[in-house]
Amino acid sequence: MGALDLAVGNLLSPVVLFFALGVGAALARSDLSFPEAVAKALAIYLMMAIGLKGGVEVSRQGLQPQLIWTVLAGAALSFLIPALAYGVLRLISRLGAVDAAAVAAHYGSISAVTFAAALDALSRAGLGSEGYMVAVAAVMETPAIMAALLIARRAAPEAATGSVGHLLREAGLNGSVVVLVGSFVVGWIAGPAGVKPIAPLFVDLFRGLLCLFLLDMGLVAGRGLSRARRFLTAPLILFGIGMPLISAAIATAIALGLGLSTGGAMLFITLAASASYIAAPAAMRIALPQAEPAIYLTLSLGVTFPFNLAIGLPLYLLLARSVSP
Amino acid sequence: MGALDLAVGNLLSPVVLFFALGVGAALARSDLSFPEAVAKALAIYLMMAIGLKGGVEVSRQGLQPQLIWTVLAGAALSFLIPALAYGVLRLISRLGAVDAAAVAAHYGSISAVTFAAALDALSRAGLGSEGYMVAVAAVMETPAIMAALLIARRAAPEAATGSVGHLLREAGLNGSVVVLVGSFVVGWIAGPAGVKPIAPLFVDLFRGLLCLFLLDMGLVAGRGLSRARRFLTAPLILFGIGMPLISAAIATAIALGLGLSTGGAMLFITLAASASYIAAPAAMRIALPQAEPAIYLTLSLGVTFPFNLAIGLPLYLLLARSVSP
Amino acid sequence: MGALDLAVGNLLSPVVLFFALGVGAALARSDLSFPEAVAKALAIYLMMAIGLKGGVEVSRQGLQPQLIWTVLAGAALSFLIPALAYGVLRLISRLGAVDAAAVAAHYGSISAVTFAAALDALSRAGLGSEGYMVAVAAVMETPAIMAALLIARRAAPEAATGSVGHLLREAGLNGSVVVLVGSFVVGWIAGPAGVKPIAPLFVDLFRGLLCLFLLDMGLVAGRGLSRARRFLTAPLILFGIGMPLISAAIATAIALGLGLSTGGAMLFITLAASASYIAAPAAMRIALPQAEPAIYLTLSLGVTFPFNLAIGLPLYLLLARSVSP
Amino acid sequence: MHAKKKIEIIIEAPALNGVLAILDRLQATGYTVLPALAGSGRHGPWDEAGQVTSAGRMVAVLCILDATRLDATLEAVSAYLANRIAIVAVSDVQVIRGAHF
Amino acid sequence: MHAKKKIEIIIEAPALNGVLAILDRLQATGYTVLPALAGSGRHGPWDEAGQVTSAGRMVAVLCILDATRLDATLEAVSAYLANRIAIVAVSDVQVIRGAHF
Amino acid sequence: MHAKKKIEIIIEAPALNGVLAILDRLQATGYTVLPALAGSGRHGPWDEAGQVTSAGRMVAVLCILDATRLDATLEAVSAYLANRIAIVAVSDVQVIRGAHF
Ligand SMILES: Nc1ncnc2c1ncn2[C@@H]1O[C@H](COP(=O)(O)O)[C@@H](O)[C@H]1O
Ligand SMILES: Nc1ncnc2c1ncn2[C@@H]1O[C@H](COP(=O)(O)O)[C@@H](O)[C@H]1O
Ligand SMILES: Nc1ncnc2c1ncn2[C@@H]1O[C@H](COP(=O)(O)O)[C@@H](O)[C@H]1O
Ligand code: NA
Ligand code: NA
Ligand code: NA
Repeated sequence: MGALDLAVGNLLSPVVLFFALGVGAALARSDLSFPEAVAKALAIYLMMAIGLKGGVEVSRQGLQPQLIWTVLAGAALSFLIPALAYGVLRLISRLGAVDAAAVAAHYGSISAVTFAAALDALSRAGLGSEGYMVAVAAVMETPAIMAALLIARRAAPEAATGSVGHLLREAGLNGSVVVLVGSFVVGWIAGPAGVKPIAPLFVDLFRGLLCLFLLDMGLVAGRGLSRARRFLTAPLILFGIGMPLISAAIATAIALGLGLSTGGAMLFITLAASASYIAAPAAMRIALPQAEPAIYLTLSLGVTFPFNLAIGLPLYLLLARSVSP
Repeated sequence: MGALDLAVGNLLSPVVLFFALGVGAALARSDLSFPEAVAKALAIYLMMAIGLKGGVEVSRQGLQPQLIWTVLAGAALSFLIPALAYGVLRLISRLGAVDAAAVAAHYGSISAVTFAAALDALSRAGLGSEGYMVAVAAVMETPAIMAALLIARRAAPEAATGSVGHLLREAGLNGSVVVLVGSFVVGWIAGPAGVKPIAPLFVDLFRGLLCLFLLDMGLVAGRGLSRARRFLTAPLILFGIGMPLISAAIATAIALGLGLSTGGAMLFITLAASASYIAAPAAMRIALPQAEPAIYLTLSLGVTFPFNLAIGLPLYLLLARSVSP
Repeated sequence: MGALDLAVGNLLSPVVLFFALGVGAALARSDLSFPEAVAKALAIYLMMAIGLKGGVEVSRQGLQPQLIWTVLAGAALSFLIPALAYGVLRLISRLGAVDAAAVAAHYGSISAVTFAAALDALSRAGLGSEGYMVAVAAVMETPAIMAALLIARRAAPEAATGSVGHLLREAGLNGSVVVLVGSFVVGWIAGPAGVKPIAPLFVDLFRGLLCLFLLDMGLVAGRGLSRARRFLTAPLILFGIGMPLISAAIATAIALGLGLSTGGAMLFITLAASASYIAAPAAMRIALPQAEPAIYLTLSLGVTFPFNLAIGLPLYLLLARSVSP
Repeated sequence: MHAKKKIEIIIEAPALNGVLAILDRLQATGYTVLPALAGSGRHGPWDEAGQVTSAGRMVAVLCILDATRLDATLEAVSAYLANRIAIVAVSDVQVIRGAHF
Repeated sequence: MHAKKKIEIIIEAPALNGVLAILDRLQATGYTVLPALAGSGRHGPWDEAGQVTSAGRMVAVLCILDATRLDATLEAVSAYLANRIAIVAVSDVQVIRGAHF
Repeated sequence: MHAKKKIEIIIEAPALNGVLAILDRLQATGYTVLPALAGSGRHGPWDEAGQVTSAGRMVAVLCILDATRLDATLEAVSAYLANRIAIVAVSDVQVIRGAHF
C-alpha cells in the first residue's frame, strides 16, 4: 500500500470515524454522553485485551533478546522526552515552568488507547508485532512523570508537592499499568490454548469495542476543546502536533538500532509519539497542583490524540517500514 | 408462515420472553434492577448497531429514489399523528389540553427499541429491508415534538414554555438521533468491508444485547405500571392500544404508495405505530412542565411498548406483506 | 486427566489467573477498581447465561425424574448445613451466637459465581451436566437464610429482627434468583433453536466475561482481606477451608444416591461447598443487624471463594468422578 | 421563606427500605436518597470499589420537614436504627414554597 | 471563617440545564451538582432503577454564595421553577477561603 | 440531641486520598464521600460526561465532628488544600446518638 492509500484507509476506518462522530457531536453541543462507569470498564477491557495478546505472542515466540533492550530504550525515552518537551515549550510558548513541566510529563508518558488504535491499524495492514511491546508500553508510563517532577523541582521548588518515592509507587501501581502487565502475564502463562476460550471476548470484539471507546473519547475531547479553547494558543497547538513528530523521529532511529519488525517499530514509534491522558493528569494534580489541568488535558486529548489517530498512525507505519528489515 | 405461527413465534422469542421476565419481576416487587449506566450504554450500542446496519445496506444498494419520499412521508407522519392523537384523546378521555398534547407528542415520535425489535423480527422471518429506514427513523423523532408544542400553544398558551427554535435544536441534537445518524454515515462510508472487523460486536451480539436491554425495559415498564396504575383509566388504555393501530393503518397505506419492500414497509409501519419514551418525555418536561409525566410515560412504556412488542410486530409484518410487491 | 493435571490445569486457567491478578492488585494497594455498575450488570449477565444454558439443556433432555429429588436434596442440604456450620463454629471459634448464625447462613446458601466457574471447569474437562442443576442452585439460595434465622432466634432471641415470612419473600424475590429462574424458563421455552441467535452473547462470551467478573471479585476479595484481616483468626480460616470440604463430602454421598452424571454431581458438590456473598449478606444485615458484616463477608469472599476456585473445583470434580456411573 | 428542619441519615444500603417505609408511614412529605462512594467510621473504612454487593455500602437520606413533625420522625427512625450502622443529623433550613412540606 | 449562604435545589434532571443557566447568568461564583438515587414527594416515588431515561430523575444542585446575592438568585430560580418539580432550601454555612465566593 | 459541626469539602478527585489521610490521622470519628456529577467555579465548568479520567472530577466529603475538634481539622485540611481545587464549608447540626462522634 502506498502512503496515500494508507492515509485514506486510516481516515475511513470505523475507529477514526467514530472518534470524529464523538468530536462532532460534542462541538455541536449534542447532549450525547457515554456513561463514565462503562467507559472505565471499556478502558480496563482494552488493557486486558492488549495485555493478553502480547502475552500470548510472547508465549508463542519465546523470550527474544531484544526484549530487554527495547524495554530499556522505552524507559529511557520516556524519561528523556519530558526534558526535550520542556525545553521546546519554554522556547516557543509562554507557559510558566510548572505548567510546562506538567505538559512535558504527558508527552513522555504514553496513551494506551493510541497503542490500541495502532494495533488496529496493524491488523488492517495485515502485520504482526513483537508481543513484548506491551511490556514496553507499561514501562513507559511512569518515568516521564518522575522526570517532569524533577524538572519542576529545579525550576520552581516551591510548586512540587509530594515525594518522588510516593509518586513512583502510585504511578507504578496505577490501575492501567497493573491490568496491562497482569494480563500480559496471564496471556503468557495461559498461552494460545488457554486463551482460546476467552478469545471471542478479548480478540473478536476488540475492534468493535475500540470503536465504542473512541466514540466516547471523541465526545470527551470535543467537550474539552470547546471548554478550554482559550488555553490553546498557536504555539501550544504547534507543540501538540510537532512534539509527537519529534518523538517519532527519535523513536524511529532507536527502532532501527533495535532491529524491530515493522509492526514492532510502528508500535514503538507510536508509544513515543503518544501523550498520556489518564496516568499523567492524575499524577500532575497530586504532584504539581499549581499547574492548570485544562492546558495539559486539552493539549494531550484535544490536539495530540486526534492528530495521532487521524494522521500519525499511517505516518508512523511508513516510518517503521523504512527502518525495518 | 401463517398469521398464527408468526404471532406464536414472536411471543416465544427470547426478546419478548426477557421483556416479560422483567415486567413479571417488577410486578412481583423483586429487587432486581439493571444499573442505569449500563442501560444507557446499551441504548447507545443499539443505536450504533442499527445505524451501521442501515449505512452498510445503503452503501451496498446505492441511493434509491424512494429514499427522499420515504423520509418526507415519515416526517409528515410524525408531524401529523400528534394532531390525530390529540383529537382522539380529547374525545375519549378526560385528559386536559396540556396532558393530551404531551401524550400526543409521544405517539408521533418513535421508539428506537421497537425499531430494533422489528429488525430482530425481520431476521427471524429471514427478511431484509431498505437501509435508509434508519434515516427515516431519525427524521421521525422530532417533528411530533414540535407539533405537540404548537397544539399546546393554541389550546393552553400559558402552559407552553421555551421557544420552538430552542426545542427544535435540542431535539435535533438529541443523543440518540446523533448516534443513529452518525453511525449510519459511518456504515455508509466504511461499507461492508470496513464494517466487517467490527461485525462481531455490532452484528453478532445485536440480538443478545437486545434481550439484555429488553429485560431492563421490562423492569422499568413493570415498575412504572405498578406505580402509576391510578393514571391508567380505561379510555387511556384503549388509546394506548388503539392509537398504534390507527397509525399503523395510515402507515400501511403510505407504504403501499411508496412501494417499499416487505421489510421496509414493516419497519415504516412499526415506526408510525411506536411511541417514544426517551426523546419525547425529556422534551415535554422542558416544553410542557405542567403535563403530568406519569401519564405519558406509563402509556408509552407500560401499554404501547408491550403491545407493540408482543402483538404489534407480527401484525405489522402481516400488514407489510399485504401491501408489498 | 489425573488429579495433578486437573489441579494444575485449573490453577493456570485464565479464570483463576485473573482472580489472582485482582487479589494481587488489591493487596499491593493498586488503585485499580472496576465500576460497580458494570460489575452488577456482569452478575446479571452471568445469571442469564447460566439460566439459559440450563433451560436449553432441559428442553433437549426433557424432564428427568431425578430432577425432583435433586431439588429436594438441595433444599434440604441448604437448610441443614447452617446447623452443622453453627455447631462447628461455636466449637472451634470464639464467635458469639449471632455472628456464628450469620456466618452459618452463608455456608448453607450458594455462590452463583462459583457455580459459573464450575461450569467453566466442566467445559475445560469436556463434560456436560444436567440442565436442571440451575434450578437446584436457585432453590438452594434461600433455605439456609431461614435456618440461620431460626438458629439465631433460639440462641439470642433479642437479636433477630424481622419476620421469617417477610425475609422468605425478600430472599425468594432476590434479583439473582429471579434472573436465574427466569432465564432458565426462557431457555426452556425458546429451546436450542430459539436461543441460537443470542448464543454469541450468552454462550461464546461466557468464559471471557467470567474472567472480567473474576478480576473484579479478586479486587473486592483482596480489599476485604486487607481491611478485615484482624477478624480472621486461625479457627475462622480453618472453618473457611474446612467447612466447604465437609459440605462437599456430604454432597458427594447424596450425589451418589441421586445417580447424577459426573458433571451434575460436580455441580451439586460445588453448590454445597460454596458460600454465598450476595444474597446472604444482605439478608443478614436485615435479619441479624448485630452480626458483624466484616466477619461473614471476609470469610465467604476472602477465604472460601478463593479456596473453592483454586483448589476446590478440581477436587470436587475428582469426587464427582468417584461417585458417578 | 419558611423555617423547616432537614434530617440527614447516612445508612447502610440494606436498611434503606426500612427507613423509607418509616418515612412513608409517618407521611413525610418527601425525601431524597443520595448515593455515597466511600466512608469510614467505627466499623472501619468502606468504599464502592470494595463491594461485590450493595450490602456494605452507605446511602444518604435527606428529608426536609416541618419542625412539628421532627420529634415523631426522629423517634421512629432511632428505634429502627438501634442496632444498625447509621448516623443521623438534623439542621435548620429555610425553604421557598413552604406549602410543599 | 466567613458567613455565607448555601442553596440546595432538588430538581428533575431535564430542568437542570435551565437552573444552571440561571446561575451562570447571575454569575454565581460556583455550584456543584450531585446525583440522587431515589426519592418521594407529591408526585409519588421514583428511583433510578425505574428509569429508562433520565427524564424522571432528580439531581441536587448545591450553591454556596454571599448573602448579598441570595435574594436575586432565589427570585430568578423560583420564577423558573414555577411549574417544575423541584424543592429549594437555604441554610447558613461558614467557609474558609472566603474570597472564592 | 447533641450539637456538632458538619464540614463539607468539595474537592478534585485526585486529592481525595490526601484529605482522607488527614482525617484519618486526626482520628476523625468518621466521614462519608459523595459523588458529584458536574459543577462550575473559577476553573470553569466540568461534568462527568466530559471526563475520560477521574482527574478532573469533584467529590464531596462530609464529616460530622465535635466542635472541639473543628479548628485542628480545618487547619490541617486548609494547609493541604492550599494550591488545590477545593471549597470548604462548615455548618451546625444536631445529632442523635452523640456518643458516635
Ligand atoms: N462523623 C461522621 N461523619 C460523616 N459520616 C460518618 C461519620 N461517622 C460515620 N459516618 C458514615 O457512616 C458509616 C458507618 O459508620 P460507623 O457505624 O461509625 O462505622 C461510615 O462508613 C461513614 O460512611
Ligand atoms: N421534603 C422533602 N425532602 C427531601 N426531598 C424531597 C422532599 N420533597 C420532595 N423531595 C424530592 O423532590 C422530588 C419531587 O418532589 P414532589 O414534587 O413533591 O414529588 C421527590 O421525588 C424527592 O426526590
Ligand atoms: N460557590 C460554590 N458552591 C458550590 N460548589 C462550588 C462553588 N464554587 C466551586 N464549587 C465546586 O468546586 C469546583 C472547583 O471550584 P473552582 O476552584 O472555583 O473552579 C467547581 O467545579 C464546583 O464543583
Ligand atoms: Na509518549
Ligand atoms: Na410513532
Ligand atoms: Na453452600
